[in-house]
Amino acid sequence: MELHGIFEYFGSLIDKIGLPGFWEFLVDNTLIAAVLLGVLSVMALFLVWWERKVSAHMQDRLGPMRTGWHGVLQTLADGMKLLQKEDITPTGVDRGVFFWAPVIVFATTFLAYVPIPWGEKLIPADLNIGILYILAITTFTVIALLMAGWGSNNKWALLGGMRSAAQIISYEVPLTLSIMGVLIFAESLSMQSIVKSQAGFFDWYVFRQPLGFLIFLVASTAEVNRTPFDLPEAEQELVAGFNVEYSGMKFAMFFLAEFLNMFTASAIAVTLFFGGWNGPLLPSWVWFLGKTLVIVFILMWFRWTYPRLRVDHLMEFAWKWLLPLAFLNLILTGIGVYLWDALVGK
Amino acid sequence: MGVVKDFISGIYNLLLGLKVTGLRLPEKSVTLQYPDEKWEMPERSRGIVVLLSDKETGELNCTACMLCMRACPTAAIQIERDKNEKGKWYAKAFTVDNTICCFCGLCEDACNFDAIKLATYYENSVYNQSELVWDKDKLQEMGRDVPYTPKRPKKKAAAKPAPKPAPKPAEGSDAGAPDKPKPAEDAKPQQAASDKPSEKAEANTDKKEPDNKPAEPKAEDKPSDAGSDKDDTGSDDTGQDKKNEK
Amino acid sequence: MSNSVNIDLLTSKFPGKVEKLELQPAQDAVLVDKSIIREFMQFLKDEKSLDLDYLFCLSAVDQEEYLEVVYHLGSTIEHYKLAVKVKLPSENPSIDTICDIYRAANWYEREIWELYGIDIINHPDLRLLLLPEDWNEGAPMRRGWTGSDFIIMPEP
Amino acid sequence: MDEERVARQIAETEGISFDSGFPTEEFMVNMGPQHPSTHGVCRLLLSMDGENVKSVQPHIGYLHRAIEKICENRTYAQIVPYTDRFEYVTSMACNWVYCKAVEQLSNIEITERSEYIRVIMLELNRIASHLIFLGTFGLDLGAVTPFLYCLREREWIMDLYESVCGQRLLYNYIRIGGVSRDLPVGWEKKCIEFVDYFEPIIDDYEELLTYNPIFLTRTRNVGILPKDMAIDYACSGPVLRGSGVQWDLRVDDPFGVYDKFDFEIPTGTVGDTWDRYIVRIREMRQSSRIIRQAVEGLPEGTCVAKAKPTFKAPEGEYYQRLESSRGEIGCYVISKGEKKPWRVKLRGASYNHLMALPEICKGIKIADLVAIFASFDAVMPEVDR
Repeated sequence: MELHGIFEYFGSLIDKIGLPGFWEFLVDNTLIAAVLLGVLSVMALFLVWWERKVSAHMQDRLGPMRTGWHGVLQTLADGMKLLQKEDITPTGVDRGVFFWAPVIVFATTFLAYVPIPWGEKLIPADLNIGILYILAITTFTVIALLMAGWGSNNKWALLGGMRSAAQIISYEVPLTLSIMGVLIFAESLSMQSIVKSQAGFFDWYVFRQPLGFLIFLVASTAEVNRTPFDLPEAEQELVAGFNVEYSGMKFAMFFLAEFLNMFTASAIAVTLFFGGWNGPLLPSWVWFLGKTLVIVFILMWFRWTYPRLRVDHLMEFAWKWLLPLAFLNLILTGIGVYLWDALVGK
Repeated sequence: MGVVKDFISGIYNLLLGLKVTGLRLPEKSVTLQYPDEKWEMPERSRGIVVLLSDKETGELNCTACMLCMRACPTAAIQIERDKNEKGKWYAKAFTVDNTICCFCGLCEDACNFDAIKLATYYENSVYNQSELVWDKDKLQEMGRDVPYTPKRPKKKAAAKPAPKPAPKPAEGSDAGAPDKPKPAEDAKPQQAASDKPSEKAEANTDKKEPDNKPAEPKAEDKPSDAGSDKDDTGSDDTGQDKKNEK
Repeated sequence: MSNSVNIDLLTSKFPGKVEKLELQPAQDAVLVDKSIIREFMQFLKDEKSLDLDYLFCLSAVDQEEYLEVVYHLGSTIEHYKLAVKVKLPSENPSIDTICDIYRAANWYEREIWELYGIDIINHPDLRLLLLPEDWNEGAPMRRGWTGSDFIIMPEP
Repeated sequence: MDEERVARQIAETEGISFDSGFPTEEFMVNMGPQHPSTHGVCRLLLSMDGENVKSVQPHIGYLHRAIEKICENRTYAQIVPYTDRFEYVTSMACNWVYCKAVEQLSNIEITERSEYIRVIMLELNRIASHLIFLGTFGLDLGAVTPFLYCLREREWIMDLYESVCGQRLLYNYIRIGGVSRDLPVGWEKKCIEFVDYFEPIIDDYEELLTYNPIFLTRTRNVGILPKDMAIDYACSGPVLRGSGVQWDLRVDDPFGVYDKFDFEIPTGTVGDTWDRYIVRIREMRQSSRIIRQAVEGLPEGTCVAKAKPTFKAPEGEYYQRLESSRGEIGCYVISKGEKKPWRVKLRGASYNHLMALPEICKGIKIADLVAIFASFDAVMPEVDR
């Protein structure tokens, strides 16, 4: 069975069974969700292992070597360990908030993948407002982290939660504005049409939007709380930030969600700026994964090279540098497109 | 203008950082996979304390002179001594408490009968701390195959006149002290000299188990003994005329 | 660059209260009466010809019959040291604080207060520094004070 | 209006600072004893207003081992291993300062060769200690990678030590009247190899950190320690030199044979965190220069200590101070002519630096507090003793 046809295959399968339309819809999407969840979990495990190997080799270490080939099963083993751990809820925490925070984090991370095109026909749901939906849904992370910080009833955690709220909200703005430039060219919010509009190598928007791409890269690094913007869980300042009180599987959910967020950001970057799944010869999903992992590697490279910013410098950077640059980029793009249409014509 | 210049230099330095970490990526890592491959300890490395025994007779070299016990800064060594039928002192009980031993090597320096040595053995994990209190037999069988070079100077060399190595004003203050053997004097120069060949061997041959060291150093000892004789005869000489003073 | 403190200046400034000490090996040292320690330190700090601006050590010694507080002062311009000694009685000793003159003395004074039981008069915050908060076993650095977990060393 | 006045009164009675109509409250945070960036077990009691640190109160003593009391119950030779534990990142300096004090006390002449060996050992140890500083400093600012690089270079130094004195951290190498063992054959070559390898490597660290814009914003004009305050608190070593005081005991109170080598004393200008950092980086270069000269000029002869375990120092007292990697460490030995010293007072440099910490940590961000604490390079055992 061809991978890119997998979702259609589910559809036809349900058709053969001949259920009523509602059930068909339900079962179909449940299966798709299951597949997506499986893929994402594997991806998260792989990313954790990969980050550990990359950092280790950048630091002349070996990293995990014992479980499996070059410790490829290490993350799985860690996950098992975390699953077996007692699920501790410290006394004095706000139980409801404390419990729901990791769930929300993981759920939003998972939901963000609905309109991401993994391949030519390989997209869970090609919403016509795809990118807008992603931006909206990923912002929920703020609420979850704030819940974690507040619910933990711990001063370090509270500081971490506050930091993350301030950081993510203020970096939303340049992030969105940097995407606008692409949308002007693509004239659509649907991810698939954005990808289709950059079929050739030189149609990639990174060539028309270099500044936009840089802003997007920096802002999304801050969005997913990675060094140099990992203030919410700066373990040298706030012991572990918002997840200091979490243990066992709750902690694992935060952890995996962080890596999945990184993957989301890279996937969006690829879709918007690097032609998504477009590419010769190889199947489209291979191209998508390859490009995305390259971006992920760049993020890892940042993380293991740079020190951490201070919180006021972080805000300063967002509002005094990124935001004006994003506006500048947007205005220039608009003028350019207008002039192009006026002079050259469509 | 300054802002722009700062911006440019900032970008440049960020890229420099990326260069450093990026170039390290393909480099070979320096990690040692510990339980599989082990670091070979140098000859002098101070590990666990063992008791040396004579190569021929297999008996302990210890004469229960109590010097190591007195030299130990943490009182980790406890000795009970007794006279055997030939009227010679021997250690009835010899206990080393490795939980408080600080591996400083003062006992090895104090001993001048090649009786006690800090071997290169360093893996001491046990489930019960009491297993770390080693008695005489344990210490002896730990020290069975530990290589060592005799510290005792040859008697023939003692007559030879030799230059005094370092002025020791402390002697005057020690004149009143009873005739204790002077471990530091006999011990150290010979020790240092005896280390040299093995170090050389270690230098030019990389892969070598710490255990099969004895052969080579012994082999190469002969040339350097001449040089080292001078030292310990010197110290032994001082020992001589100190006796004469009395 | 003179390499010894002008001690005659000190003895002449505080006649009868400051006397020169002959230490073995030779070092610059003065014995100061405890009543004038504050004026003396102030003088050392202010006197430009001395430049003793660097109090790098403050320790107490329990010579069994009496206690001794030793201030080691240095200079970051000249290259000499001066040891200022103050004799205190063994029973309930006390001395004025100098940590408003030399701020470096602050923790040292807390230390000798808790380790030797020397009362520091009007020290800003006289709290236990090295010992645990619930310490009540007296001054541990006094001669002859032994704890429960002392190792008895064999006589050398 | 009326409600606000009432609220204000309530706030004042409850000690809540009340501004802009929005009540805020300071809160106390225990930073340490188990905190990733208070090296060792130092406990800082912070009173904070959001991210801003209002006041810092260091609580020390978690590592107090009563070394001074123990020393009163040990012979002179037995104390040397304890000085290792006094400050285990620069053990050589501690061995040296104690042995030097006893040698001065009972004027023991030590040979030229042992003086040279001591210098080589101390400078190697200075490099190792500064590498630890560099690594942890980067770590506390969030840059993990330099830490691993620094420890890799440090391993090399540790191997050099192990081949000489048998242990990697607690050397017990410098003894009263010399050193415990002579250098093994070929060690000088290895040492020069290390220096040749190390000098270019420092540039890598600088490329990673020194002029990195993030690093600069984190360290420039952060935690400024003015010159007079540094002197008044008797700060020493890189902290004092970072504040612009040209004060290095290797030159100003000479010990050993440092007068035979030519090296510079790097100093900072403002006394901020970046100055303290750059001073140490430059000191590493100077130390490798000294090692090079010392190894090349290493004289022949004997160097092994001859002091007996029953050694008695004549009656007297001496305060010896010496430039360790963290600054001035001192040893005040009082002898009454017995086999055991009457009193041994050990003075650590970080003690005074921590004393000065609350002064310069007013109204800063908590991230800055971490940076400042790391730039002092405090090592707890020499504070608590």
